[in-house]
Amino acid sequence: MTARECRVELLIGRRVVDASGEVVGRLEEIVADYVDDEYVVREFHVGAFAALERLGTGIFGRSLLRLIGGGRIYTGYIVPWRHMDLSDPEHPRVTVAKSELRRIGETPGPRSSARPAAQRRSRRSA
Amino acid sequence: MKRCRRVIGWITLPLLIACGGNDPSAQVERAGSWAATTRELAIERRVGAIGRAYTSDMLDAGRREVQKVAQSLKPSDLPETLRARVPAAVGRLDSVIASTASAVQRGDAVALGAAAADANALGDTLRILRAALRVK
Amino acid sequence: MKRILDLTLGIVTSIGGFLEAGSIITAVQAGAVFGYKLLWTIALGTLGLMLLVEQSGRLAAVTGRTVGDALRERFGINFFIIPLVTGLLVSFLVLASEIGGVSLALQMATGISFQWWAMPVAFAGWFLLWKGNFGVVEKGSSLLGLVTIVFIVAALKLHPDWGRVGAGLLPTSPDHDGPRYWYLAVSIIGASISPYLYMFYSSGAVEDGWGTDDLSTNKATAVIGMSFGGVLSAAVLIIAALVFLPRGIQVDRYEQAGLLLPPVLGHTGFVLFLASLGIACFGATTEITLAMAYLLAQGLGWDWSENAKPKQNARFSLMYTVTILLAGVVMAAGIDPLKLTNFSMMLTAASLPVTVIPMFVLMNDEALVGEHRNRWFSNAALGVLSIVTIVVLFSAVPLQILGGS
Amino acid sequence: MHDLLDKVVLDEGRRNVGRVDGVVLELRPGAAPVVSAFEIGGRVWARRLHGRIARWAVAFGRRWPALGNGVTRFAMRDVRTIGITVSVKRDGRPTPALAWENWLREHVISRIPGA
Repeated sequence: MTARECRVELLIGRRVVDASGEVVGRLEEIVADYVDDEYVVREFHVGAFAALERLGTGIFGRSLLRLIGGGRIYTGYIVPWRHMDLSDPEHPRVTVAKSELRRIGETPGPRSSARPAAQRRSRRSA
Repeated sequence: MKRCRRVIGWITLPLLIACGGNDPSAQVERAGSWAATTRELAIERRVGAIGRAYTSDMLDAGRREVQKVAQSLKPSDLPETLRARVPAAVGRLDSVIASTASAVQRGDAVALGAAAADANALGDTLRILRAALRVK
Repeated sequence: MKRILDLTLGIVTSIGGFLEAGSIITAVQAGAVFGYKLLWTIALGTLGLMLLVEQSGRLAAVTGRTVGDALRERFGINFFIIPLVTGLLVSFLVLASEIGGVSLALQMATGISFQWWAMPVAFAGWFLLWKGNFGVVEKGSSLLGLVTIVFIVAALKLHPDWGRVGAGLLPTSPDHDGPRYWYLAVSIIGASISPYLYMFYSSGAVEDGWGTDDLSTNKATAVIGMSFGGVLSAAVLIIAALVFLPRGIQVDRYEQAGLLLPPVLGHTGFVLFLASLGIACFGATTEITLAMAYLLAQGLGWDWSENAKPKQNARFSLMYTVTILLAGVVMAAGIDPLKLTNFSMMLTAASLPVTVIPMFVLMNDEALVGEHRNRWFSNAALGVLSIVTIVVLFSAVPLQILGGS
Repeated sequence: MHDLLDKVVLDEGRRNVGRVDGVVLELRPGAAPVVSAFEIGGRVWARRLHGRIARWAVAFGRRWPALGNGVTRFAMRDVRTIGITVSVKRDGRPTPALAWENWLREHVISRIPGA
């Protein structure tokens, strides 16, 4: 492993806490932009399924979460890369308080990861 | 570990108990069904509608099933008045199936006709016995 | 012209695909014990299948992804592993009971026990897959499947009382043998809505290169084809109700079903019953083997086209080779075909939620299917179906215990 | 990342190499993380399920090295397009992902007539 690497597929679904240790939600999506030949991470989307928090990480719990959570219809927070501490991939931490985070759907920006299957967009999200 | 034990329980349970219960009226109903099957086999074989190999196979299978019914019918399960008549009827059915089978081997149309009639009569008796059992 | 050819072949495929050991044998048992009472389960199963086939066909036509692809890509391996494992397990049991169906048809014709026929049948199925391509498998087994029309001829010849047949279409509760009634009801639903059918259908749509202009063919194939299949198994049930019920014959052994047609059509009835059982089950054998190989290959990203030579996709061809021969061994070991068929149909019914509910999410994902996503009607119907499958799931084990034998 | 994870990977000969079983993020101090590569392999997706299954996958790999599906890593630089499938500008055949496809072809499938 060069520099410091971590695995996206093991991050997705992990419970994310903020600076004060309060649960923000589960990491659902990582948005990266294609900038001069590199896919640079712009932000993380943490889905807040309050009701489903207790599903836990057993195979069944995570898969049920993926079935329901996999959709785009969730509420949650947008965490810019600067505020996401991935030093311990098992427990991703947000370096600021939850209240300071922008909620998904608040800003009119393009829907986070809706990517029409067919067309290709100029700013490709990976 | 606890979750695994529960999962294994779920899987083995149905397999173990899939053989089904053996209350007397169901057993007599099965015997009645085989009486009717024997009758149908005799009639269809007589007009050559079904194959010889098929008919004798079915009759052998029928005898095995009827013998299974006979073994599972415990006198204690049967009410007093029927304790003698039910096993007797099942026994007669076994012999009717045997005579049908030999008639098929010999290709004897007349014997097949008689066998069909016997099976039919037995079917009615068993139906009456089953009705009596269900009333109890 | 191509459109009409596609349509007819589609319908023919669904006839061959729909009727198989499960649907025939469960319908015979249902008719023999409960007369027309269980017709509504065939109708429910057929409607459910129509819904799922149409939607999986639309998914394939719009996105070029089969159900297997979409389940993996959309929900990730965490969820996909569940339909994959249950799908393979359940389909394997159904496959063994199909091989059992063919072997028993041969036993009834020749007198040689079905255990001897199991491996030759599995080998013949493998040979057809190894040498043939998708077209041969799909069209061949369905064209031969047309012989199953004998059931409609026989049913009409018996002049059923259409009023009571109609009454049978309404859900009723039984007056006797409650557990057995519901056990057969669940088995019939499992026999009609078999996941391998719409997995096979969506893989076929992708292999035939369907596009959005094939959507009308897809809808017509699903509706006409599946309803035709439904009518066939209803006919089997009606015949059993008119031939077995009055005579008091209950099907305890598979071979008793051989007596279904002779009283109506004499010797030709006997021969045609064996032919239709054998051919329908043989068609299902090849289709299930392929569907299982498709599911695994699509799930793990292997090349999976049946049109390619076996050498081109070694893992895919090895998968279907091992599967079909192993299923042959199971049947050669002499497991009671009737119990296995009933049990595998019950298990199929119990495993439905794992594939039906995700279809709900898939077909409503605008990012995936765009404006071809479900309208309110398909959503409502799929919602009802999902509820039915969940009820079936929870009633499966108790029913197996009570009504199982 | 939903655009990459679990997608089918096609090599330059449009052959199915496998699916994106894992995606690697390279963390750089003080700069935004970069998606550096993705990986294909049974061991990779087994790890996503559960520790125990991952250990079985590793053990399986060790016992049958020929069939053992090692891990194939493609750098993001090699990616040509990301759409319904992910196409890469490299030949997939020599990679571990297709190792046992090739092994089976030589040792098993081509031995059976008519393959």
